[in-house]
Amino acid sequence: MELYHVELLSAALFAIGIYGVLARRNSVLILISIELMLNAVNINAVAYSAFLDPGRLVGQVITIFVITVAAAEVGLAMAIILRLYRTMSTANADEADSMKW
Amino acid sequence: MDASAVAFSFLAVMVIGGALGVVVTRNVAHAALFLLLSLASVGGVFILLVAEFLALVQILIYGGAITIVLLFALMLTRAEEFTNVRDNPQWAVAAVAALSIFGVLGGVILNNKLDTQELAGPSLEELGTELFTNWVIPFEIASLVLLVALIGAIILARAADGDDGQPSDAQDPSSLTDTDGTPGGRS
Amino acid sequence: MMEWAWLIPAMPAIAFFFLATAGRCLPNWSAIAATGTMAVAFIVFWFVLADWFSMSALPEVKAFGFSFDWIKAGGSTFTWGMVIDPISLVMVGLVTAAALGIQIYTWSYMSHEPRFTWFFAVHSLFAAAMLALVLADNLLLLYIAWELVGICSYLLIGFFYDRRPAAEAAKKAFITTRIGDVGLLIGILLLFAKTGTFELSAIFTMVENGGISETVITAAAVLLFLGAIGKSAQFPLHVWLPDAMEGPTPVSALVHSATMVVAGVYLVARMFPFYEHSESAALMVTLIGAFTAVGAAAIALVVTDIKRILAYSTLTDLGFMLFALGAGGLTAGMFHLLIHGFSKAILFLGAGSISHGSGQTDIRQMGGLWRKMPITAVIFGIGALSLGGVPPFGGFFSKDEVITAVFDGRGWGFMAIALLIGFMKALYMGRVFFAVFLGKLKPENEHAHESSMVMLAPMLVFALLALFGGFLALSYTDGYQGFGYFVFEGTHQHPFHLNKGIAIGSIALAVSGFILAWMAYVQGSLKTEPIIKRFSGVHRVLINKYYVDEVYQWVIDKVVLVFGRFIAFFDRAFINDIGINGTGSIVTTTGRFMRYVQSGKLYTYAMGMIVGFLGLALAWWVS
Amino acid sequence: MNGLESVLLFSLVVTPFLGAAVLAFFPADNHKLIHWYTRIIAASGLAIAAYLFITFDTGDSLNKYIVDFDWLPSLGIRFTLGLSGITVPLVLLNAIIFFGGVLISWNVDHRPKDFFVWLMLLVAGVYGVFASRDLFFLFFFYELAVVPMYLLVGVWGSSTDFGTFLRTKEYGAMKVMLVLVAGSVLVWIAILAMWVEAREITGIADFGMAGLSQVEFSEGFQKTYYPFLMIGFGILAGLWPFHTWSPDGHVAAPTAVSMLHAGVLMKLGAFGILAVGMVLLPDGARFWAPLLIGLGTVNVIYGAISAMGQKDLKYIIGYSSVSHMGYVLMGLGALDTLAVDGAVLQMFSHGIMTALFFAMVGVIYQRTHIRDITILAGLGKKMGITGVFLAVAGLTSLGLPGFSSFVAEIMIFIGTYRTYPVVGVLAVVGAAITAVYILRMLGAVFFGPIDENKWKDLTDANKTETGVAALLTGFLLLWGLYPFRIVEIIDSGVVPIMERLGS
Repeated sequence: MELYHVELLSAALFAIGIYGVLARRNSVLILISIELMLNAVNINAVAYSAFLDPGRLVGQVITIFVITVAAAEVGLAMAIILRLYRTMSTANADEADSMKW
Repeated sequence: MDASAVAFSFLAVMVIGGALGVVVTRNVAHAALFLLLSLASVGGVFILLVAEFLALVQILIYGGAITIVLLFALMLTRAEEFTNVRDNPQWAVAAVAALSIFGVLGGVILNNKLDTQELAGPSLEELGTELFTNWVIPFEIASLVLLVALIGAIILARAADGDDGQPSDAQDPSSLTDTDGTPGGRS
Repeated sequence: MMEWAWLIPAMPAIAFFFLATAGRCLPNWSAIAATGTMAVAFIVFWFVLADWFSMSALPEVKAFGFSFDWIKAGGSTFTWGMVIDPISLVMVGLVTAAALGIQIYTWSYMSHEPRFTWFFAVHSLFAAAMLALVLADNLLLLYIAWELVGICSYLLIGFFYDRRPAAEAAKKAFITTRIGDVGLLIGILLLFAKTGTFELSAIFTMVENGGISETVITAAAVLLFLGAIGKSAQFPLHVWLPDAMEGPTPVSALVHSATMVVAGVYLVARMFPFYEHSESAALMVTLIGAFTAVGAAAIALVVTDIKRILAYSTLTDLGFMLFALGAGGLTAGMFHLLIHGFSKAILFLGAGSISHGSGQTDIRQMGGLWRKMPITAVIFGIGALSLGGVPPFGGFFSKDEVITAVFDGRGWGFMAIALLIGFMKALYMGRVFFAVFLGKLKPENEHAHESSMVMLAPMLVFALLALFGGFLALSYTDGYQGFGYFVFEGTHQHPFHLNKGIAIGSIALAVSGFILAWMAYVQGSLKTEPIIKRFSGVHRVLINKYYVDEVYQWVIDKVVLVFGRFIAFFDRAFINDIGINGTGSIVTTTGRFMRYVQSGKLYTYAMGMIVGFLGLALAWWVS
Repeated sequence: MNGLESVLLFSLVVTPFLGAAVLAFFPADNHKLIHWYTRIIAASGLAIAAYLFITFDTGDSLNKYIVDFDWLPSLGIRFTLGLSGITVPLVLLNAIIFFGGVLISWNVDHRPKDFFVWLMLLVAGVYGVFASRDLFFLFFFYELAVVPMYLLVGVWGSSTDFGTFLRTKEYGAMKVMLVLVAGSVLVWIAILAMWVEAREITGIADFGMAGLSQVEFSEGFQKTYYPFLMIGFGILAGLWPFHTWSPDGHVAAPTAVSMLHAGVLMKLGAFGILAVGMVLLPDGARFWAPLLIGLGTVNVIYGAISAMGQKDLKYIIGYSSVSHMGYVLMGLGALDTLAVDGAVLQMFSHGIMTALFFAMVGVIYQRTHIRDITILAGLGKKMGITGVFLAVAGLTSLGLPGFSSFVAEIMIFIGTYRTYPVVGVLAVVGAAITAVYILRMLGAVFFGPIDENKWKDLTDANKTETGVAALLTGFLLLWGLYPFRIVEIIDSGVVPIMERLGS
């Protein structure tokens, strides 16, 4: 297991996340895809910390913060989706387009 | 091929497979479960990267909290279309774009192989000390962020005055028949 | 006293400002203020004249002036100053006398008019502008006064502004003269560009010693004459003068006798050195003068409105003066101007008196009026005989001077034209006088009455001047050796001389003109109807004033205004709607298409981000 | 800041600002208080401007009464105010028209507080442009003068249906705003270019006009960037073919705004060409002068002929403004001291004259609600005072001696004739065409018989309106009869510029 293996795994996970964000209509699924992308970043951070950082600490600390923020984000996002569903009776991101033009 | 390589290969397949499951399945609940699979495997990768604490946190927070929140929210909205979601029309372009991104990133990674040291990780004690000394202020701020997000989520999700938690009539009257009262909407 | 000469134009100007601002509050004072100031100006004129004669022992002192700086800019200084020389003295005398007399006449004539004050205010300004015009020592001040004269004529002709014809006539007068003024102003600018000064004396010095090229002299002379054509109503800018009858009669009297129309003649006289140095310009003046005189005299023979006859007679006489000036007869031209001024004042005031007393303006409705208005008849007769050129009235002397000058300057051919004009003058003057006052009194004119003494007194004074004015031409003392020694240009002192042949011929023609008129309109042995029938085509052309007005009207309606509307439309439809709005539309249309980028769909924005990132990566890779 | 005059100049620029700020806290429904307050502000401005004008010393230095503060030293931006012989009359003009405009707005009862706040900001901007000696602040004030126009026209304006086409106040406001901002973009490009170029040459970052005028810009640079200033400022001065915002703006604008718009705002453009373009880029000015004078001539003739084809009073006067601004541009383009003197005096004179025009047209429109001269007739019977003052403005417009326009025009004629004789001739012809449309308008509106039934209750101008008209007429007459002093002042400002231009 070399560093670039982990990096490639992270890149693949990130690309899949991007595909999810771009291709999905349902906002819950978009949110989940974003989680995938965040995890790709987390893998990278930890891997760099493990392979490169002499103190082996910063990457893990960063990851902890990312996870924290991700948790907050999911909570808020789900609340927004609930709200969106109630006012527009849809959870599809492309149908909530009343602010265009 | 040593044990860690085998384990990594297995975990990588699980991560990628779970992720692909997330983005191709038509059922939102299934997607959440695939996510759980993928994230748990990421936790396994963390163990291989000598980050046991993180692996634990990963499985607890992602596997436990976040996936549960997602599933709860799905249950609260109970839209029937959630079992059969359609992708948007640009999914093919999206696939190309995602592959391109992977290509770009992969190219960069393979062309810039870094000189690595021996794989190692901090002890849990070191991490704790570090977090509560050098990083204490960001740590506290992060907790504040969580608190604010929590309050915000509650305020957003609770029904406003006169709002019965139903989708409003003005937007789509037909949707009224699809959803019944959602007690979770009222706090 | 000469240093007080500025009072002459200043007094009526003060009257104008007083009446225009405070006149509303003191309506009863308006006539007194206007006439009083004019009287002061008139008195000052006499002192200045006396001063002039006391100075004339020094023949080289031609002019006395004073000036003050008006504008100083860009290294140039423009002054306002006055020149007092014989030409301006003659003009000042004529203008002050005529304006004073006409204002007194107006007391009675306009007494029922509610805008009495305004009339006197503008009348004063009119006189002031004319006085400033004739006293100006530089072309800039002359132009200023010239324009003021024009605007006063506009205000006075349009005095009855609520009558559409009066308003139209006023507009016509101003715009027509303004067209001539374009030429005048360009001429002045040309002279300034070439000489660097507006001062008349400096310009004349340069003309004399060859400081200006011949071409420039000719060009300037022609351009200045354009101004004179406009103001003095010469062909082709004569159309405004007959219409100017729409104004009140005292205005017509002032316009025709002493102000406005003579300004053009005065300008040519004042700029006389130019015409002396440019034969072609002088010839142009002669030809236009002669052409206008003959053409207008022919119209005067056929029109029937009394004021119109007088208007066309004015055109004739103005042409006659320019005829003389173009032939080199400065003295003759100025002398005719003076005598004509007095005579024409009588005729117009008389015509006003007639229409005031009888309510008629068409000579076919009149006849035998001398029984009802004997004093008017006598006075009007003096004016008619004077302008008709019968000795010993003033008009005879001046006409004879003109014909002699034409003969001296242009030879036999032009003299014959001058004699013809003299004959026609006698004919139409006889026609108007006999048709109005002699013959049978029509029943509808039974109520006609003589005018008041306030109106008759100034007429009487003018009548005396017209009657004896001719004797000004003769030499009496060393101090005054006749008009020709008084008004002359350069060294060409021009004593009055009677060319016996010409004099006999002109007397014969004048008398025969009156006799013909008498036969036609009193005795009846000469029938006019057959002549009209015989030459019906000519008559129609004359009655319609050679259709010049119609042609102008057509040009204005069909060319000028249509072009204006076209440009207005072009501006709106092309410059604005296509040029300006088009630019706006391009932007909004682009925006209308560009806004689809803003689809409102989250995934397109995300795609934009990714594509952007890929683009950056590509760019980085390529570079 | 030193000396009484500097303090006065500073307060002149600042007073309308503070006045607007204070007015914003007034009770909105106390109309009387708002009107009187604004009148006092305007009158104090007039008093200061008159004092500065009367005591102006035409002696040595070009810019007087300097007020100078550091603002952003690293970019070379200073808040610098000063007056020259050119700007003193224009500042006075602004004060007069502001005062007149406030008085003539006695009948504004739709949100008068907001109206006057914006009006004061506009006026503050104009004062600032005239007084600024620093390009950054000049541009700032320039924009400040333009922006309130949008609201003033859009909210308090009027829409007119001309049968074949429609001009709404929204259209007018949008057009005025967009066209003027487009012009200011060009100006800003040129200002930045000069700043950058000057820093390249001297190594000093400086927006100050005094400093920039010492910089020797290369000839190529000047020729490239002078057109930006000429067109950019020219748009505001109604330069053909960018003039249509002006008549359309007038048609939509309320009376006081029309007065300021034609009276002062259009002068900003001509002032900019002279005080910025010709001062800072003399080689460019010389090179492009034929174009400027050519477009100016087109303005004169084209504007006059367009005015002849119009039926709406405001359009007639709007196009006459285009025509008269053509004289100003022509005078500037002649690069002849006399002509430039005349151009500046024409700015002053035309400002007063159009203000009078629009004030009187406002009086007519307020009473009859008609501006079509083919419908109006014989109003002189009922509206004598209005008629007299409209005639005064008209006669000034056609260059009648005795009014200040004549003095200005004759100087322009002389100057252009001796540099470009053909242009001089066309200018004189333009003045004759002016006579045609002015007399046509006066004749159609005031002369002829009146329809007694239709206009039974027609009233003449009231005391306030008469007072405004008399004030403006007084200035027209004052400098028409005795122009010596104002020409002397203007000349003292123009001569140094012309010496620098080398003509």
